[in-house]
Amino acid sequence: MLLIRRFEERCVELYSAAKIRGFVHLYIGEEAVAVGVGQSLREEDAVVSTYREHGHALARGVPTQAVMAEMFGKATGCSRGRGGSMHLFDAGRRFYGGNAIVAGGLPLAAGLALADRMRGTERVTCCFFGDGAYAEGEFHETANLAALWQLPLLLVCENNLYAMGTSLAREHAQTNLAMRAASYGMPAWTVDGMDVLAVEAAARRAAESVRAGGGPHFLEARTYRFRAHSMYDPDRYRNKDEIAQWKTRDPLDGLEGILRTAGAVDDGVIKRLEEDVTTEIDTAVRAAEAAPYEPVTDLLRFVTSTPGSA
Amino acid sequence: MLLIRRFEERCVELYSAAKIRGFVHLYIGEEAVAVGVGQSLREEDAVVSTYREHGHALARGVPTQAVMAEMFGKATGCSRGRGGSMHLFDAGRRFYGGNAIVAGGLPLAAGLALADRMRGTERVTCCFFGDGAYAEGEFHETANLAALWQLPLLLVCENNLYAMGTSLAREHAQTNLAMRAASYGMPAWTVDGMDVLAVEAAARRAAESVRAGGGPHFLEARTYRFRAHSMYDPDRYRNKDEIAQWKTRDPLDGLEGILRTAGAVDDGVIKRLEEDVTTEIDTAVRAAEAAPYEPVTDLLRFVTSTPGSA
Amino acid sequence: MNARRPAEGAETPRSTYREALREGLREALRGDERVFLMGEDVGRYGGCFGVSLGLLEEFGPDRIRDTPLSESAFVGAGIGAALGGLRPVVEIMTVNFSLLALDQVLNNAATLLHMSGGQLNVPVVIRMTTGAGRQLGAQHSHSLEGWYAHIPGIRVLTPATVDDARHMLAAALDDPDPVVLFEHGSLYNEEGALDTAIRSVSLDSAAVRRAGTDVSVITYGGSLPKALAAAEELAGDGIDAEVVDLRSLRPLDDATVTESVARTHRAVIVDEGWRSGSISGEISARITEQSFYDLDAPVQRVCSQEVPIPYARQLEEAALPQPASIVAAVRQAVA
Amino acid sequence: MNARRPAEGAETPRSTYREALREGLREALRGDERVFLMGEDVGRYGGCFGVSLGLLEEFGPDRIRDTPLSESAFVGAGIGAALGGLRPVVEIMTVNFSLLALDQVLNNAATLLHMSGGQLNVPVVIRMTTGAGRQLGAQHSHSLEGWYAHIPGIRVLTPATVDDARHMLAAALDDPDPVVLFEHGSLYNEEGALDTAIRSVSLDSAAVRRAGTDVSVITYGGSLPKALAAAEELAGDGIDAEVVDLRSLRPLDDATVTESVARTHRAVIVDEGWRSGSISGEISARITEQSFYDLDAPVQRVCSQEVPIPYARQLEEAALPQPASIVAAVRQAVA
Ligand SMILES: Cc1ncc(C[n+]2csc(CCOP(=O)(O)OP(=O)(O)O)c2C)c(N)n1
Ligand SMILES: Cc1ncc(C[n+]2csc(CCOP(=O)(O)OP(=O)(O)O)c2C)c(N)n1
Ligand SMILES: [Mg+2]
Ligand SMILES: [Mg+2]
Repeated sequence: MLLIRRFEERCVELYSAAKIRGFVHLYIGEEAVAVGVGQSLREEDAVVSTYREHGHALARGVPTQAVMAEMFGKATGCSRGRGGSMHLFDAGRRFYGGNAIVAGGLPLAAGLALADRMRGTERVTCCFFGDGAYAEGEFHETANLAALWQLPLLLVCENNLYAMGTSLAREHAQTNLAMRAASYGMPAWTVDGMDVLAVEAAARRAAESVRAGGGPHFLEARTYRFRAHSMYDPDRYRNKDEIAQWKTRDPLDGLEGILRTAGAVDDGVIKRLEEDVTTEIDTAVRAAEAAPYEPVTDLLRFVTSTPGSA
Repeated sequence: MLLIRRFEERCVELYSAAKIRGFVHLYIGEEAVAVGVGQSLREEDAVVSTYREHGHALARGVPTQAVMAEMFGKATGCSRGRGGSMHLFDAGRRFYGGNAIVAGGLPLAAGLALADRMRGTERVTCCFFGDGAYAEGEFHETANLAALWQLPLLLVCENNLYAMGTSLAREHAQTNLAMRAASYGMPAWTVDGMDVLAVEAAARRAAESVRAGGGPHFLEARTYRFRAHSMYDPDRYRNKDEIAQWKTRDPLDGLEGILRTAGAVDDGVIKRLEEDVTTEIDTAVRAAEAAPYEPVTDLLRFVTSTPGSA
Repeated sequence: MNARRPAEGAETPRSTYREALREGLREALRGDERVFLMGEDVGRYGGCFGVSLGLLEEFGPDRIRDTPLSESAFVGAGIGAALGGLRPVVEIMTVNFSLLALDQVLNNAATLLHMSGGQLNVPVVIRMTTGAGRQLGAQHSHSLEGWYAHIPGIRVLTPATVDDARHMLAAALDDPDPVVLFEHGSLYNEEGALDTAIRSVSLDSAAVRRAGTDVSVITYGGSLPKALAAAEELAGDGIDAEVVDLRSLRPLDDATVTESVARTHRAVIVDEGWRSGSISGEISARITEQSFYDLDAPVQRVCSQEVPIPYARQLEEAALPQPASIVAAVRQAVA
Repeated sequence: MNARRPAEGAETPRSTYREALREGLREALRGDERVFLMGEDVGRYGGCFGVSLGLLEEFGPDRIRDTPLSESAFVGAGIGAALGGLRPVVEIMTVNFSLLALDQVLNNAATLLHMSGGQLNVPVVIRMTTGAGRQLGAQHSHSLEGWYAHIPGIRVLTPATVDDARHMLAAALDDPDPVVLFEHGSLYNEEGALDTAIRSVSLDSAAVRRAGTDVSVITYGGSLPKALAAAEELAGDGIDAEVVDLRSLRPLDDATVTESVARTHRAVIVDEGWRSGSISGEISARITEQSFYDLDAPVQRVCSQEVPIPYARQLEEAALPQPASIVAAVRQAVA
């Protein structure tokens, strides 16, 4: 969580310095969801994410250097500079991106789960999406398909109460998202998305049930983004008190508190952790700075596997 | 109901005689839904329908002659021969078709209801669609929008247990359609679609509640098509017993029985009704036969309102 | 068309286009257990147009998989299943409904390989019926192949003969990238000789279906029989038309077209799409770009009239390319 | 462009393209209570690109209507509301998401008038942002105007100047048929002189934005500034390029293009769409059809490279038309 938080804070600086461009959507405040869910998944499982996916990628183990280089648009980036912030990929870690069409990853995830189901493996596919995505028809179609075919799919809805500037109550006639998901005939429940241990426990329970053949499960993580929707967003639509209120529930502070109480960390440990993370990010930034750009002569590479075929 | 039944039976003959072409979807067996719902609507209300809409059109009062001429592709047809069986329209009667993209009419109907809502009228828009359409994302999006904005929309799901060859249990993970509709926060209930009086009572209750500002309502009519999906369908996927079973619940027989018991009709009345309907259809067929085709020189008419503008 | 074995000893049984497609599917399903077919009513119904009739019985409901009405989800699931190591053949009942899944095709299938810097292949094949001519009205008569042909990252195939119907699927499944296959609705009942000497077909080359010297008639899919009929009629008048079947709309085989035009000096394109913004415009532009100094006359296009296809027979006929309109355009080109 | 009042006494305040669009919206909302704006984040957020900022405060949430993420439903609802007597302006955030609503546009908006035999008008206006150039990656950089321009029954507009941004909406709302309006994302911050003498604009005609004699550079939307920049550079070399702004992609104003080519004898089309199957092909085909004997050289096209638009700056720049590539194409055309 600390790595994700500091990584994104660095991204803000780098964006101001015009090292990173395009749309960048910060996950700050929501880290407990990616980390808690990430803990519940195995190496052979798959993850499908959104455009707000730095946290999901890092929690999945995509190397910090590869992610940072991608933000820089460098050849060493995890998508060779072609994706940017919204399109991080790592086939080896079964991290299937990085999708900037809201709800567009849901059918993909169902397909990955279908492949596992048909091949008889015990893998789980986890798909992250937002409260806004839940309003798209693709959510409904995917939920029905997954439940109908009993696919090994873990649907994690990151309900941060807003889709850009539109609050939950103005997106959904009925805001109890888990209840509605249950109407598709799948187990569905809600968890406090600011509490990483709670998320991990809930996700583990869900993932293991999926793995055991229980069909798709739906998990709503109630969370909040501390920053604006994207770097362009002046955040006019949320009220300051609301933001301040949620910040008192910062998932990093929460975990630190628990760990301190348990005697698992103290000032020294925290300091070392911070230093390690800073070093990791510094290294990643330096590597990204130094890395080459993809040559323009390679522009048409990867359009098809066999050059010239389409 | 009798008119609809006999009209369609005649269509079968005319199709065999190649007077009617294209896709033709018969409503035989489902007549009680169109008629019962039709009774609950007022002149100023609007109806949006599907490709299986002869019954909806006739129940709405679209003249038999205009519908028959349309089936023939004649200039006197209710769509001037451009629509055919799947695209019947009558703007004067606020019958908005005739939509052959499954679920494609739902957003339109929400829009018509939105217009009424914004203009402060007391009109209701009624949208018919099938159990298959319910699986499309557009149903979900429309249900949410209508409930969110409290639109004066009556959603009538004609659940005839099949979407082409796919049975309800293979289309939907959870087959209780009304329960799921209720999860959008709108009143939803189920009615016996083979009983015209029950349909009328349920639809009237729903329509009046919509009219009174109660927001969208969902009505599931459980019904069955006695014929194949379309003229091309060999109906391999349904079992003969099932069809026979449902035919014992023919909505026409049901109503006739009730009326006979009540002494409202006897053999004589029935005979006269049959004769009247036969005469009406004969007249319509003769008129359609005699009617002119649209001249080919008018091919490009009605592409835009101002010729040449697109 | 290459990969054609010597014709000697070849049997040529008759087959309908529909049967040829079915045989192609059957062969693919038998040959590779990663292959499965998924779509609305492909199973119990036997396919909206009967293409997959009998396959459910042979391969079972797991591999001949009926889907709910939810084009976006099941096309997307096909893409995901391809990422997951399978070889899905996804049937969209008709091109008219494919718009509901177009986002998945453009933004996922066609894009993932590039966006991931070469990491993710999407070996999915998407089949659909296209075209008008059966009085199905405006919403069931689209010819939108040209839209798909605009998308980098996918192949777009338009089998027009029984041999292509029989063999294109195998080649499409061999391609590590997404392939979209358009079957024209008016071809299903067409019967032709199936060349049993053909074991596989190339996806890269157009085919000259009728050699000629006076004009190149360039077409594809459901318009091929019309173009051949027109050529026969023209032959009676001493006009010798060459008929080129593009076979693939993406990539386009410029070489075959250019060679043909270099010989005939005149070109007529026949395309059932609405004229403005259709693939016919692209082909015309390329001919001008590549063969400008070979051309003796402006390239002609015979396309659909720009109108939602009407139901009434006489209107529909007038809206679509017909042998007569092709003949007229050729006469103008050679005038 | 007609309907232009005499220029004498005209003030020319500066305005950004964004402000001009907003003023157009404000005027429409003030002038006709049937007009309302609906779309994702048009209200409280102020529009994804700030176009509708402040309108919620002036007109209230009923007429500046935020929608849930559900492109198909709210575009369809716009069509239905138009049928119901209102004059909806529907904003789809960007063209990239419009595929989710394309079925509604093609199969309902564009088709209802004809399919109903002339009974049902659909006076809806659909606005969306289009184009690349801001390093937004493959899924946020499409230029799909050409697809929309293929659809009979709708108008497709591409305002490229502040005057058009200011006035096209009113003309679009006057049209009884559906109009789709593309705003190029790179234009929002462009500033220009707003000609206050203009009260309305025609939607039917292209505009010559720079007169010239040596070559016709034909373009639209976000490529107009690039074409004008290229023309300036070419002028330094003594090549006098005429720059034609199409303004409308459907219908296309053939007359203006034909006249221009009749004078210059050479044409270069600049289009941000991927080359194959883009509207540039259509324009090229039409020029050949209508001006074949006027042409001294084959028509050239400068389009986007056929690749999902990459994030990295150098790759994105190389993928899109640039003044330099336009200059190069013109040099080839006049060589
Ligand atoms: C289909 C589609 N429509 C609109 C957008 C523009 N958009 C990007 S993010 C976003 C809000 C999504 O909200 P949510 O799903 O709650 O995710 P969050 O951003 O809150 O994490 C919108 C409207 C898009 N990318 N895709
Ligand atoms: C979007 C779309 N997909 C597929 C089809 C083909 N199709 C026509 S009717 C139909 C079945 C629809 O079933 P349902 O909604 O239950 O209506 P019913 O025919 O039973 O009245 C299908 C699959 C279509 N017209 N539109
Ligand atoms: Mg959200
Ligand atoms: Mg049904």
